Amino acid sequence: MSVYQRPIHLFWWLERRAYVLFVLRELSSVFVAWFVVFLLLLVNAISDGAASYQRFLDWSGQWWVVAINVVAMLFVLLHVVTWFGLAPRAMAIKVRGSRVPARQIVAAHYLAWLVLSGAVAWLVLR
Amino acid sequence: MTNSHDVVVVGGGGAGLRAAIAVAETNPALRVAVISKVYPMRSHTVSAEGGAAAVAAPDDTLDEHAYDTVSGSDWLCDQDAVEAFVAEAPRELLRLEHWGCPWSRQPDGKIAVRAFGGMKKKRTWFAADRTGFHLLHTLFQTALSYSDIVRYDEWYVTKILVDDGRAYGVVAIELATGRTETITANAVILCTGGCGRVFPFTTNANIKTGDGMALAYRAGAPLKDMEFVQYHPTGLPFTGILITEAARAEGGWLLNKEGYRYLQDYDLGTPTPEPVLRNMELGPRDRLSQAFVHEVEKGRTIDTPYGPVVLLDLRHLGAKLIDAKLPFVRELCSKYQNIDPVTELVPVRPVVHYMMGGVHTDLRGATPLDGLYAAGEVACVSINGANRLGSNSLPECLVFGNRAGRAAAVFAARYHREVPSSILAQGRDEERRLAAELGRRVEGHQRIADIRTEMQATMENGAGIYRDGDSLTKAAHELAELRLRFQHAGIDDHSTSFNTELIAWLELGFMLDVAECIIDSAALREESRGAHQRTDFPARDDERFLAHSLVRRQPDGTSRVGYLPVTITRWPPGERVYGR
Amino acid sequence: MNRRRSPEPLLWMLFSSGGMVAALMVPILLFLFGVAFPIGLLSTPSHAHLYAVLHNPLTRLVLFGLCALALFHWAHRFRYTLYDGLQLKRYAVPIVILCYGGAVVGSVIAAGLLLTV
Amino acid sequence: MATEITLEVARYRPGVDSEPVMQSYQVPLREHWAILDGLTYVKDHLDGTLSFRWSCRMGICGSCGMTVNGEPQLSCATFLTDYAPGPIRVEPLHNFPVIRDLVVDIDDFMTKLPKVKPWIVREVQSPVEEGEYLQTPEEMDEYQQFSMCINCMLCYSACPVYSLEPHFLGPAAIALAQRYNLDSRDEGADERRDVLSSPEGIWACTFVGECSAVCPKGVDPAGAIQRYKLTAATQSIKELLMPRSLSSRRKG
Ligand SMILES: Cc1cc2nc3c(=O)[nH]c(=O)nc-3n(C[C@H](O)[C@H](O)[C@H](O)COP(=O)(O)OP(=O)(O)OC[C@H]3O[C@@H](n4cnc5c(N)ncnc54)[C@H](O)[C@@H]3O)c2cc1C
Ligand code: SF4
Ligand code: F3S
Ligand code: FES
Repeated sequence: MSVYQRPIHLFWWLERRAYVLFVLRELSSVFVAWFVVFLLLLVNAISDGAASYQRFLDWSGQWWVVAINVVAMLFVLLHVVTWFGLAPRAMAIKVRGSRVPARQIVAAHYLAWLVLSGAVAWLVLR
Repeated sequence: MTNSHDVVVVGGGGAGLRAAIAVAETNPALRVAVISKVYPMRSHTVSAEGGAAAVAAPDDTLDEHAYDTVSGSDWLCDQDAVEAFVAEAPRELLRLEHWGCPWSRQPDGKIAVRAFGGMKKKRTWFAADRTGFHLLHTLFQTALSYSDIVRYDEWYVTKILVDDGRAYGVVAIELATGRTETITANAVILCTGGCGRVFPFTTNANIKTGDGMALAYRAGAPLKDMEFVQYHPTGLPFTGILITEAARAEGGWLLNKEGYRYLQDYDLGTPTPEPVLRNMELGPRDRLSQAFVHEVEKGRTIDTPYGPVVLLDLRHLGAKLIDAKLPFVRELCSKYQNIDPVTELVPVRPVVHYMMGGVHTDLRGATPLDGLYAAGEVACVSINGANRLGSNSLPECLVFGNRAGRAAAVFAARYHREVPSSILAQGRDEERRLAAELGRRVEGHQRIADIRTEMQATMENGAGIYRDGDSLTKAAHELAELRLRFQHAGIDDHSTSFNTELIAWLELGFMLDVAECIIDSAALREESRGAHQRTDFPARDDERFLAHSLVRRQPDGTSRVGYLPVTITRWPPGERVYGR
Repeated sequence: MNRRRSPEPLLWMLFSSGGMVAALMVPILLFLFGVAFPIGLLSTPSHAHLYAVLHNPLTRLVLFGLCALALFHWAHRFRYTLYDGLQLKRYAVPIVILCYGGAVVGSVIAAGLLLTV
Repeated sequence: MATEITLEVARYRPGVDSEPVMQSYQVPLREHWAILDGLTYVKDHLDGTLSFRWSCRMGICGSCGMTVNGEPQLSCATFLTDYAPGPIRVEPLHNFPVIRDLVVDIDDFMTKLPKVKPWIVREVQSPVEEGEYLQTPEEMDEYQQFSMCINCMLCYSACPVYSLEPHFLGPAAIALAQRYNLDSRDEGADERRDVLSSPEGIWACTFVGECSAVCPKGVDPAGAIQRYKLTAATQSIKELLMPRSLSSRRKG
């Protein structure tokens, strides 16, 4: 029996919008990693003293660093939205015997996010 | 090529899978195979919606289930079969439960039951309104655990091999490759389901083409009670998709054009807001479908491009109940009719649904041919007589699938014989015939679909809800003509891989046989009983016709109808009373 | 294939936890230090203040967790992106070494930096 | 509204074509007509050689999955008017070998399915005479959704991991395993774990999520897989911490 096997293209993920979104979502991890690098540079700069901290600030103010960070920001937000959106699928949380609706789980995640972000901002800007 | 097994089950629906498991359980040493023209879980059982009847509630008794079945059948069933059936049905449904079937439950975790047409007690087990789906998938998945059950998925059986009054196997085509094979066995169990596709407007799936009935008939086994074709009162107008009786059991009303619950005019009781058992909308299907015809005659139905309809009103049930108990009804209405039953009326009309008749078997599922068994809708034991009660068919598949499986297992072991060489020769002949069919019919001028459409129209006109001598004679003539044209039907497709046109042609051949049996049996039954209503003989005639018809194929290919007395054990023929 | 030895469950756990902390913490930090301060949207905090915050062991612990988990999150996702997105599964071994190895090295560096603040 | 619509149908004749070729047919554009009605119209009136599977025409048998305008769909539950004015491209389901025209080979799924033991496993089968195993509606709710799978294969067709990694068990098989794992009557979770928690099982899934997006029955196989990942990971880590723990009899 000769059957036909559809070949898989290298760029299969361009075939459907959902796949493109998926690949973008996965690529967000690269920007998460970039953030870690950026953060460690910052930490290093702070611990090295005020001068080094200032050098870091100058460096991070360069247009291309800002550009990278803006892009990274967008990807990280994509990560947030997709991650929180999928969270209820992995958890079957029950309160007094009945399943907590997915929307509430998502809402809880965003709430935690807001609170935490507020706390971090307060800590940094205080 | 030849394959051999001890028991071959043809059909992987509810009856077939149950039978195969029964064989495997009875005698694990037997090599059992299931042949099915579709993957088993795609069999038509998957479409069954409403439920499966078996006595479960403490206030119910086997006798009451038996009586409802007997009176529902207009006393044409065999009462010994009914007694066996009602006694074993609860066990079978419980077994399904143990196998994982998600039967709907009461809050305390026990099985829930619902009302159904023609039943005096609530005894229909259900899995929401996807009962057949859950039942079939449970059976299929359970069957997977018996790794010894060999499956021939997407193989189409074309012939039963018979030598000296005994069945020795079948010939089948593998759809994917076009390979034909002789599959021998010491016992064959037919579980091929019904034949609704003989009619134009049916709830039945595309695969329900009466293959098994025709296979048995051609092999020399008689068909019983073929004139009894069930019309279900509520199908969606264009597609024929079924709106389950459960919709009425949960409290739905049937309204005519004027918004009037017209069933009260047909001796089916008086309307009440809450559903009452064996009353009004919960009457039996034959009576409800007949009432519809009278409404049409009175001009009280609504005309649509797809014929006259009445209205099913579920609005007062509310979204909550509908979503809990009838989610599939809501899904089907919205998908196929663009209607939300929570707020809108559902147009419905009677639709061919079920075949009471079938291959004649005894209580063990054995046909008069040695080694040939039948169970499920293809068979006629008979528990359904002149009219099947809704939700009796699924348990019938299980009870008699089990019985046939056991009997066939015993037979195959006890009467094990070498397959005679004449069988192998027959097999080769059939293989050659099929190959020739593919090659020869190049010049055909008749389209398969045209002949099929005309046959279906013939059946509707000749043997619909109401029939008479003239309509039946006319239908017989038309069928004879169609048969001639069938000989010249063309097959354009000469490919060996997945040739669905060849299959359609073979199915049409089977359907023409079945159609002829229906018409011939109906022509000779000069009375009205259950689903067989003759306008020229409007009364039931127990004197002459308290008997099963048996139609046999003559050597010249024509049919001959005879009769067999009905078995009556405890319930002498009486009047069918509903709503009183 | 002994499931009890398979590292996948552990890797997945690290990936998920990483995904969660990254989602919760990265946006605000990235926004502040990567965008808001550099473009002058908000005034930059003083070195002394940040140094004080960073000196708190709790901060360092949290930042270490964030860095390590986020790196494992990256490693896991990136590994599968290379497998599927670029169909490089045949190079599974180097990919695994690159990804998780990178995460381990990164975590060690992070630990080193944070310990010596 | 136009009275006709064009169906562009992929034809593949093994032994004749080396790859599918598109063939166009004009079919009536009517209300209530599904793509499937268009195809049967072609078969009955225009071209008897077109091959495709169908049976129930009510979205429950799972036979009629096809790729319609690039999306996996049940052709009996997808309507012509939704694609007007057309043309509508009808192709076989992706990710499966094509046997003929619109017919694909799903044997791979059929061989994988039994591996996850999609049946009730119990240490002791109590006799039927003792009556039903009790199960409350809430307990049923736990697995109900995952029991709705009609094996239509749309999810496999939409899953890129399956296309790249043919050994992947795939969404429906895992969802069905979860269906039994979560059934209060079942005790087989541990037996299923080796297969499910293998590299070809849940860990191959990268949560693309398209399986759930295309599922016509709302099964949410992606959710089933995610939930099982959490269960399996928690369990492994527990075992890592308490090697001889008794955690193995736990439900998925
Ligand atoms: C829409 C609908 C709803 C229904 N609802 C209910 C209900 O609520 N309650 C109830 O009790 N009953 C109901 N019924 C009736 C009941 O579903 C059927 O009577 C029953 O399922 C028949 O089962 P079966 O096993 O006999 O056949 P099927 O399930 O039809 O299986 C037939 C098998 O035979 C195979 N086959 C046929 N011909 C061949 C061949 N030539 N070669 C190889 N294989 C072949 C097929 O592949 C298939 O596997 C309903 C019926 C319909 C149409
Ligand atoms: S999970 Fe959904 S899409 Fe996948 S086979 Fe089952 S029903 Fe079809
Ligand atoms: S699409 Fe595939 S990758 Fe996982 S979530 Fe669904 S199985
Ligand atoms: S034909 Fe059965 S699902 Fe479409």
